[in-house]
Order: sequence, then C-alpha cells, then structure tokens
Amino acid sequence: MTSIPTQHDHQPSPGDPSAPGWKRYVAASHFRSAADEFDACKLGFWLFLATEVLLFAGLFCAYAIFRMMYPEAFAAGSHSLDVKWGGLNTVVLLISSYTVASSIRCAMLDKRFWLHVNLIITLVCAAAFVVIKFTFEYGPKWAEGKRPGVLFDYPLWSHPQEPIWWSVYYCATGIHALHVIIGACLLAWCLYRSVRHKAYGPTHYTMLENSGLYWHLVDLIWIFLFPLLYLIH
Amino acid sequence: MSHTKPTHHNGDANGYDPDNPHGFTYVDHGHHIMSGRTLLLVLLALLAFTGLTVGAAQVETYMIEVMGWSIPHWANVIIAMSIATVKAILVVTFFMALKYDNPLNTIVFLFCLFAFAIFLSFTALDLGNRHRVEAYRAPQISAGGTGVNLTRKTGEVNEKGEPIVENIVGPIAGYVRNVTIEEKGADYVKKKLAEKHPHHEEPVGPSRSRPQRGLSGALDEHAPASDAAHGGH
Amino acid sequence: MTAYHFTTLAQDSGPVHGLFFRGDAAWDKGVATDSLFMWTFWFSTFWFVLLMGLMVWWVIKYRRRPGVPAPRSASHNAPLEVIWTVVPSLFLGYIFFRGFHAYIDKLVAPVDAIEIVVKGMKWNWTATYPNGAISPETTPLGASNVPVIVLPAGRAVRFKMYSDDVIHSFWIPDFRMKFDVFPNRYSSFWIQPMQAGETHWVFCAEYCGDQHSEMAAVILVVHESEYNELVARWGAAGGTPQEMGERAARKHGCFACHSIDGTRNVGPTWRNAYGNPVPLADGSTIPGDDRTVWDNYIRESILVPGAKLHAGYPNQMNSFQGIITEDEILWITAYLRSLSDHPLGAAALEAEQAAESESEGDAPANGEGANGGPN
Amino acid sequence: MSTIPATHDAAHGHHDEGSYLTPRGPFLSTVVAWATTIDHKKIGVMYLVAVLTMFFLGGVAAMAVRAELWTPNRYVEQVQPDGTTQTVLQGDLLGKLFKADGLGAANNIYNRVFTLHGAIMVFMVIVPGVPASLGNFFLPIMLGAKDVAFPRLNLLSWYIYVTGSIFAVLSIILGGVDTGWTFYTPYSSTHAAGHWNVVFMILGAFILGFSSILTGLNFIVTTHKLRCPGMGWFDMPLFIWAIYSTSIIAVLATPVIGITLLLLIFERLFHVGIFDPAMGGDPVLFQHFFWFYSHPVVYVMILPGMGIISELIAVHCRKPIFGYRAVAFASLGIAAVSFIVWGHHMFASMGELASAVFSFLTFLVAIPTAVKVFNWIATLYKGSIAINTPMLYAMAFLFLFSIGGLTGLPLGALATDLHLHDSYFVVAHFHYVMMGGTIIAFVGGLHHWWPKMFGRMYNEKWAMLGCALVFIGFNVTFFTQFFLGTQGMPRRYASYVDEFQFLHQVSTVGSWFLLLGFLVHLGTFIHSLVAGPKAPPNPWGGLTLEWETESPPIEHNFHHEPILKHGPYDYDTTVPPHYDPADYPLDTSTPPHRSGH
Repeated sequence: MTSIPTQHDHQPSPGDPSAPGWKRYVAASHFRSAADEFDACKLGFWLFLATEVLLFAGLFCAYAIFRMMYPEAFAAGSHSLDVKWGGLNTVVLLISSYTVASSIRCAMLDKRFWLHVNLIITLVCAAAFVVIKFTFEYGPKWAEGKRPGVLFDYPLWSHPQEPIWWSVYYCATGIHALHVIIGACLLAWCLYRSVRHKAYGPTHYTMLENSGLYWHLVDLIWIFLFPLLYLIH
Repeated sequence: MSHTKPTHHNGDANGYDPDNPHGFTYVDHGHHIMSGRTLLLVLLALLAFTGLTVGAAQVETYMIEVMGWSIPHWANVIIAMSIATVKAILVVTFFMALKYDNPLNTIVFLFCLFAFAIFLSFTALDLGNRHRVEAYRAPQISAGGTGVNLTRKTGEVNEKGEPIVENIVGPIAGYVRNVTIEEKGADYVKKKLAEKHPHHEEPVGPSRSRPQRGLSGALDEHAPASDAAHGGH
Repeated sequence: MTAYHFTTLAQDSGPVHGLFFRGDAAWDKGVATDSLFMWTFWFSTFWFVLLMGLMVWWVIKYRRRPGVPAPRSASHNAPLEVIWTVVPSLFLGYIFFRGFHAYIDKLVAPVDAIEIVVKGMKWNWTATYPNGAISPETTPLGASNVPVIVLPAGRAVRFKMYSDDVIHSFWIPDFRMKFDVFPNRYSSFWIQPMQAGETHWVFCAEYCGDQHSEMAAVILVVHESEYNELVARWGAAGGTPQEMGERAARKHGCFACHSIDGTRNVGPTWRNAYGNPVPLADGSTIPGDDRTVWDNYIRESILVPGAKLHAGYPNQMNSFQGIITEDEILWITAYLRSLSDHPLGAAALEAEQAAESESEGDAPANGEGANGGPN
Repeated sequence: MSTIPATHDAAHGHHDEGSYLTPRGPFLSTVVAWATTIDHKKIGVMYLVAVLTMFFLGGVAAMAVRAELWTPNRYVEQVQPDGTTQTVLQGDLLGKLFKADGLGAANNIYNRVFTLHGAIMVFMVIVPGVPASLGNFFLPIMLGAKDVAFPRLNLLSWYIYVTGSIFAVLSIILGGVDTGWTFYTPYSSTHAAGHWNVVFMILGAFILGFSSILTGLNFIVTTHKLRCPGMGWFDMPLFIWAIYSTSIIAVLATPVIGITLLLLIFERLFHVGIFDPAMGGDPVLFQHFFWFYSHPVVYVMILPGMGIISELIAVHCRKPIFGYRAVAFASLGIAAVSFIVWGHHMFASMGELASAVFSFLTFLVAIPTAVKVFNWIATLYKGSIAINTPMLYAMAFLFLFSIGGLTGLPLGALATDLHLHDSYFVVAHFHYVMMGGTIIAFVGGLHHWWPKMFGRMYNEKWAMLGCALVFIGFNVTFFTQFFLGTQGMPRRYASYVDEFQFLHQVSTVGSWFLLLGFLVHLGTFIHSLVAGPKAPPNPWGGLTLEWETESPPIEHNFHHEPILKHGPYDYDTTVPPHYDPADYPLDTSTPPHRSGH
C-alpha cells in the first residue's frame, strides 16, 4: 500500500473555496461513502461497456457469417485495404490507450500537469485516427466506387459478393469511428473539467476513470477489427 | 465474491454490525496505482504483438503466393485472433486494471463475452448447416443478390431539378460491370482486370451475374458453377 | 374458373380432436403430428386440472377467518422439489423426441418424389410441374380467385420453394405442414396426398404486405392418370398471343392485383383499360386512342411500375425487369387488348389476327401451333 | 470506513416529512418539480402514466383489429338505387372508416393497425411496463434504500422513453407502418410503404432500447450496492430477484436489437444489403439478430410479472413462499436459458440441425417456469388466504399463465410447430403469456401497491368486478384463437375464409368484455384518487420494507434507514409492521420453520 490517499480516504470539504475540485466533491447522499459511490459508478460503467461489446457483437456476427459464406469476396475486399494505414491506426490507438492509463495514474498521484499532457496526447491521437480513417481510407475507396450496398460502383470486383464486404467494412469501421469521436469528446470534457475546476485528484477521479475505460474499449474493438479486416487471405 | 457476502440474520439485529452494515468485507480494489514501468511495458508488448500479427499475415501471403503452399483458410483466422486475444487480455488486465479491480466487474465482462459467443455460435450453427438434408438449399439462387426492386440515385438531376433514379437489374456487382462494359467496352474491363490480377484469368462479362430468376424448371443448374462453391462452406 | 366444393375430411380421431382440427390430417405424417399434439394436449390437461384443482380447493379451504392465524407448515421440501423438477423434465424430453422424429419425417422427401417448384410472390403462388407446365385453373376463395395446384393421389410430392420478393410461407393446414419461402434460397418439404377428389387450402403464413390474407391457393388431388394428362396438356406450348398473354400473366402472378372483370383491386383493372385515357397520380393523363402510347405505357408499367402511376393507386408493384421476357410483354399487351371494348381493343385485335392469318395462311401470329390452348 | 447516518442527512433535499406527492408550491412549479425530479417514486409514477397512455393507444388498436375481423372482406353484387347491380367491397370496417379505396388499401389499413398494436404493446408497454413503473417505485424501497444508484440517469431513462415513444407516435401520425412489429426483412427494408414512417418507427424502438439498458443497469447496481443493513442476497423479496434477473437480460440482450435496428435503418436509407437478399444479404440473419434480443426480452416481459405474483401470493396468504431459493434461482435460470432458445421462433426458416438443437433447449426453459408455478400453488397450502382483488389477480395469473405455458409445448416440439407456427395458435399462446401473464400481474400488482403508491384505498367490490370481467373477456377472446389456429387460420390476416367466421365473432365479443373490465378498473382508480378512503401504511399486513413506511411514502422513503430484522416472508414468526401483536395472532402450536434458509 502506498501512503497516497485513495477514494476511501475522501474527506469532502465542500465549503472551502480554495480547495481543488476533487477535494470539494461530495458523494450523493444515498451512498454510504465516496468509495461506495465510486465502486457503484464503476460497476455501472462496466455494465455499460458490456452493452457496447454486445452492440459490436452484431457487427462481428454479420462479419463472421458472411466471411463463412463468401470467403473469396472477403479476401478480395481485404486486399483493397492498405495494411499500412490500418497498422498505423492500430499504433495510434494503442499509444492513446497508454496515455489515458497514464493520465489516470497521474490523477491518482496528484500530478495535474502530466495528467493534462497525457490527455492532450490522447486527443491528438484520436484526431489522427479519424483523419487517417477519412482522408486515406474512406476517401480514396469511396471515390473508386468501393462503397456499401446499393452505392457500390466498382466494376473491377473479383467476386459478386464484394458489395456485402464493403457494407460490413463501412458499418463496422464507421460505428467504431463514431465511438472514437464520442470517446474523444468525453476525454476532452475531462480535460476541460480538470483544467477549469481541478476536478480530478487522488480521492476523486470517477469521471476520468470511466472515460478512460470507454477509451480502452474503443481500442479493444479495434484490436479485433484490424486483423479481421486488413489481414485476410 | 467477498464483496457481496450476505450477513445472515436470525430474526433480530444480533448479526448487525453498525461499522459494517452489509457484512461486506471491503477489499481495497479499484484504487491500485499502476507503476509507470508496467504501463510502458504493456504498451511495448502491444506494439510488438501488432508487428507480429502483420508479420504473420505477410509470411502467410509469401507462403501462398511465392512458395505455392496451400494453407487452410482457418489458419489465418486462428493466428490473427489468437494474437488479438492476447493483446485484448493485456489491455483489459492492465490498462483497464481489471486485475486490481472489483472481481464483479470481471464477471460482468466475462458474461457479456459469453453472451457474444452464444450469439455467434448458434447463428453460425444455422446458417452454416442449411445444406445438411438437401444440398440445393444452401447456395444463393443468384450469386450477389436477386436485385429485386433496387434503385439508386445517379447523383444527376433532370431538367426539373429532381434527382435521376436508375433501376438496377440483377445483382449490383454485375450491373455495375455491365454499365462499364457498355460505356468503355469489354476489352477495357478485361485489361483492367488482368492488371489487377496478374496471376489468374478472371471471367469477364455480363453473363456471370445474369439474373437467374423467374425461369421455370431447374433453376440452380443455370447458376454459375462458382456459386455452388461459395455457399455454406 | 371452377368453384370447387371444399371437402371436409373424415373425423375419426375423437370429439376433442374434432374441436381442434377440421377433420383428420390428410396423410400419415400429419396423423403422426396430430397424435403428438393430442398427447401433449392430454398431458397438459392433466397438469392443468391438477394444479387449478389444488389452487381452487386450497383457496376455499384456507380462506382467511378473522382471528385465526395461518398454521405453520414447511416452507420447503427438497425431495418434493426434486421430484417435481425431474418428472416433468422426463416428459418434456419425450415430447421433444417425438417432435423431432415426426419433423424429420415431414421434411426429408423420398427419392422418387415428384418435384414441384413453388414460387411465392406478392401475392400469389405459382406451381411449376416437372415439364414446365403451370396450372391455369383458378377458383374463388375468400375475396379473390386463387390458383389451383393439381396433385396426383398416392404419389410423394416434394415442393421446392423460392420467392420473388419477400419472405412467404407455404402452409397446407390439412397436411399439418408449412415452411418459409425465401427470395435468396430454396426451401423444401414433401407431402403425399392420399384421396383423389380432396381439396386443401394453402395459405401464406408469413406476413408479406397488403394482400397477405388473399395469398392463398387450393390443392386439388386427382387420380394419377388424370394428373399426367392435365400436366401434359398444360405443358404443350402454343396459342394465340392473347392466350399466351393470359398464361404469362398467370405465371407472373398479375391477377393477384389486377382484376379482369372490372373490380377494383390493389392495381387498376385490366377490363376495358386498353385504349382509354388514364389519369395519373401527378395530375397528367395518358391520352387514349393511340396504340403506340398504350403499348409503351404497358411496357413501362411492367418494367418501371412507379414511372407513370395510375391516380388513386399505391406505388406497390415490383419491377419485372430481368424477370419477364420481351415476348411475354407483347403477349400481355395483346391480352389486355382482348379485354377491352375500346375500338383499338378486342375488335381491332381480332380483325388484325384474321387479316394476318389470311395473308400467312393458317399460321398464327406467334408462329407456333394455335391448338392446345389452356382453355 | 463510513458510518450510517442515523437520519437522512441535510444534503438530500427538504426537511419536512410530507409524502412525495405533497405539492411544493403553485401548480406550475409543481409540474416543473415533477419534470426535473430525480426521486425514483415520482419517476415511477411518471412511467406509470406514460405506459398506461401507450397501453390505451395499443388497446384502441387491438379493439380495431378485433372489430375488423368481425366479418371477412368480400366482393358482393349489390343493387344500386338506380336499379343497376354493382360489385362492392363489404366487411372492410377499417377500410370504410379510413375511406380506403379497394381491397388492397383496406387490407393495408388493417396491417398498419395490427403493427401499431404489436409495436406499441411490446416496445412501449410490456417491456418497460412493470420494471420501469412498479420496479422503479418499489425496488429501492424494498431494498431499504433512499433512491436508485443513479437517480439522474433514471430521469434520463424516462425522457429517452418519452422520446422513443414520440418517434413512434410521429410515425403513426405520418401514416403508420405495415411491417409487423418484427420488422422482417426484406419486407421492412424495401417493400413496406412509407419511407420515413418506417425509419421513425425503427428509430423509436432503437431509442427505447437505450431506456431499457439504462434502467436495467441502474437496477443491477442498486441491488448490488444499496441493500439496507442486514439484507443479504437471500433476504431480498422475490420481486427484487425478478427485477434483478430482468435487468441482466435487458443489459445483455438490448444492445443486439440496437445494432439490428441501426443496420435496418441503414438498410432502409442506404440499402447496405446485409439483411437484404436483393443485394446478396440474408433475411434469416436478420431473424437471428432480431430474436437474439426478442426472445430473451420475452422473459424481460414475464419475469417481473412472476416477481409480482410471488409478492401477492405471500402477502395475501400470509405464508412464506414455498421453496424461496428454488423460486429465486428459477428467475436466474430462466434468465440464463432465455439466451439459448431464440431459434424456436424460426423453426420454419432454419436448417434441421439448428432447429433440433433449439427445440431441445426450448424444453429446458419450461422446467424452471414449471417449478415456479408448483411453488406458488404449494404456498397456498395451509395459508390464511384473503379473497381480494390482488389475490384474485394472482389466481387469474396462475390460471392464464399455466395455459400460456402449456400451449408452448406443442410450439416447442418441431413437428407440431411446423403446423402451428405463424397461426392463430401462436397469437393465442403469446397473448396468454404476455397479457394473461404480464399484464394481469401488472394490474394485480397495481391493486396490491395502489394504497402504498397513492395513499388511497379503492372500492374492493368494483375492482373485483373488473377483475372478473377481464378474466372472462380474456378467455373468451383468446381461447377461441387456439381453435382458429389449429384449424388453419394464419396470423396477420385482414380477412379469412368463411369457415372461420363464427370463432372470430366469439373472439371479438370477448374483446368487448375485456374492454369493459379495463374501463371498470379505470373508473375504480379514478374514484379512489378522488374520493377513496385514506390508506393505512400496511393495509395487507405485508412484511417487506415498503410496508414499514408511510402510505404514500415520504420524500426519502424512510424516516430512518431501516435495518432488516426479519426475512421478507417470515409470516410464521413476525407480526407485520404497524400491526398490534394483540390483533395479529401467530400460530404458536408448532415450532417455526425457517423461510428461505
């Protein structure tokens, strides 16, 4: 055990305007303590993460079924993707995951400057991911006619089921990209609250922790999407 | 779950401890401060595994295309998914700190993965086994879709400013190729396809995906030979 | 068009069975299904009466009396609870096994079964016989005329089914059998009609839109010799263009939505349509009295149904592009002309055909044998 | 480590001890206070009002469906006043009402109405009904908590529910949808008329899913974290067990319908083709997606009903529930098995192997359900059974739910299902389970907890009359439909062959009694609110924590945080709160049996 205080040691001082936000925080009265509330919030958030996993389960299931039925179409479609951009995006997300974990560590150690640095790197990574996705992946492919469903306009397909591949590709990566954007917004809000109100510190960092969990989940989904979409033969 | 251990009452308040009203044994979970070194090592491991999965895919390609080995198509999935699973476990254990967290959260997460597994396996059980009794039940009647009632906007507008809608006849992939052949000639498409696939000759032409519907008698005999091979395996 | 008398099947399985079913099942596999159903019914009735009897008895016996407390009694009993978990489970296993067995029996056809291709479409059934023939017979059922599917008595028949548009379901209640019909793949089951002269309803059991409740057919069971003769006759090609047109219209299920006697249906009627002006949904009008205009209008309406929408009718029709042939469009046009009293209609058509046969000898317009038409 | 505050602390709102219903200021500010409340009781009441409104809408549609089926649609020759004969359409009541022109248009109106009925009743009434209204109100109180774990999230769930319902209503105003509540592709994706209507209806269902997820998540955390001192897992009332199991299902299954409906919206708007055979997709894949949610959700509908029945029977028989643990574990067992039986909705569209596996698993789910019914009936033995409206509803539930459950057997067996699938037999079966089970339990629970929620008693005689009318009307309406189904009447038919007319007319007459019964209940409740006598805190002599507080409960539920001293069903040994031991004799001739242990 370190000597650094944790949420169990939270002693709210709501009336002290000079105290940082995390010290002024008062747990909701129907909880017995701040630690109890933190535990409840985390359990609630893990349940929410479970629903997110099952949301993507539908996309993974559609992917698996169509790959089972039309393996050639999926191999052909996958060859149109550039492993370089996919791999770079994987690296970007992994680094951002690391910085988010570090930022929570910094909050627990009361190192606000490094907390902010880590969060800013994360947001830069998120922006890089989205830019790479849209500029170098969606853009050129859309222009070539490699589009989902009825918008498909690419005459040089090698398998008549390729439109389905593109539908699965755009739906899966599109919904994932949406989650990247939502996660980035959550983390940006955390950054704002931390800069403005010094909201996160050793005894109170629930929002930051949960936003971090969300970001890791986004990373987790991509860890599976990347080989499934980019590395088929 | 030490967390939810019930206090057994005896019809009175004898079992009640005011300092520990639920009879919970609090474990100090969720407040573990990760060491910076651990986080960095995990990141490096994740990056290494990303390199490994890309490398493995390159080796597979090399073995198939240059050395002419035949690798079963599930090998690709098994290798890629095994590496992804290791990466996911690293993220969940350390970045998301489940190792140091309330075990209830791990249970929640495992439950949702279990639900996902059920979803995927039972759906595949049906869609992968349609041909058990009558082989002709498995493949699609017309590869690439029936094309019934498909329309799309061409992106152009008529003189009244209304968007022009084109009717798509038959599978979308075949339609797109037919349009290109009409516009630029069959030789153009053949040449482009040959550039795309230097190794093998692809069948070109509208006949490949001509609608095979509405004709009485033995419909499936008319379907292109390649279709039967795609379904249900 | 014949109106059939619908047979009621013999009822030999007892009065309770008679409450549930309109007569016995029409083949032995159906009888096996009924037997399982009735077994389950009596099994359920036993438990239901037992439980409800206990409930009512105890509620009356132990009703609350002021000042009298509820006597203390056991709040659980492990052996009892194990028994009432295990014993029903064994029965349930038995029901599952019988259900599975009879299901496989109904699904897997014998190898010598006659294969009939059934096509479902909004909102009609077409049955194509092995020689390519389609039954031209219809019969009134409910509010519409439905196709008659003729089957031979005593022969196993396998239905190989697909759909043109949405999911349908081919249900023959008398045979206790149905299966869904899909647009992208075949499904199948088999039956064996037993008695010549029987008629059986066929219903669409999967919701498919406006005329779902009109999407029916009638199975007519005939002697095998009669079946062979009918199918051979329907399979023979040829006829006048309007006869070919009627057959094509039947094949593509046009009569599910278009009447030929002037009544309003999902789509406009074909009676007296040809040659007359048509008000369109966008306010304009298809001018009458012009053959070119009308021929093109019919063609366009088949291939791009929404292009010129008849005022007051929903944009419901599927495009037949890629499904219908050019010849069939010409024949259906001729058929529409034959249904019209307009000067360009039946009269002009007959005059033209008379003139043609005069100039070309006895050969009819389509160059095929004029004899052996469906009617 | 924290200590328990002896009284509720100052941070949580007002100090006065008026009930949660007491208006705090002028009308407008009261309305604003309700609209922004984070009090689970007010949110529960708001859900109750919203759900009952949607129930009314769905009920109107149901009556319209039954009225249309009074006669089949037929073309008949009719002599006109001018002497000519003309073919006219008869029997299309809804078609005439909405001035539909022709058979197809008339059928279309019917199709829209039954879709409306199904979608509203499933997504907006039965799924959220019990958990969101009674569950919201009583889950924290029965746990001895001040509120749910996340009160603001709870309010958000209500607004999400309302938003989803508004989208659905918007779709109806735009003309409704004719897809059926199951939205099967490719009909819903390309063929159903009304482009935006369909999108809005699907969007509405999608949004409602979020409401379910958030409510479920809230209840799970509340159950884990906010049980009062002394309350272990096996001291929880069975209603809590049921809501807890329900919430697990809602959290695990609802996201799948979320992605399904999202893909269906993409399908409708952009034709992505994953579920559309026209583009090479697979319609059966949609059915798997849909039923992976919609089968477990059947237990989201019925489990809370079962929880209510456990409470009703125990309280009104003054008996420990027989086999408390078996009933509690049966709830969890049903929740678990519910995820592996969805294929029994698709026996007519799956391959043989999957059908066989799913049929076998389906019979497994019958076992915990049967165990529950046995336990409830065994609880009646040697009880002190009050004959009142809640108890009558409990008996009606046992009667109707048993029929519903037993008629599931031929539907689970493959051979019989291929005859009964998509017929009126299925319609009757699921109405016996969903309405005879869930709605009957809901109405029973409403009568049971009405005095607690609103502090007023209702007229027992009129309520019993309503119950009798509902019971009789229900059986007349739906029992006939079993016969219709076995004889060959397919579901979702706007018209039918002449042979079925008699049974359809019997069914329609039954629906009028059903309507009358609900109107009697409505009248009773309104009368109770306006002129009912004030309810005592514990009118039935219940032992669970909600009977310890005032009727209606005070703003913070309890004056002091309760400490659990007896099990929820220890009727053998405990005098209920607010009762004088002198007035409440206990049987002391035999030694007490421990309940639940």
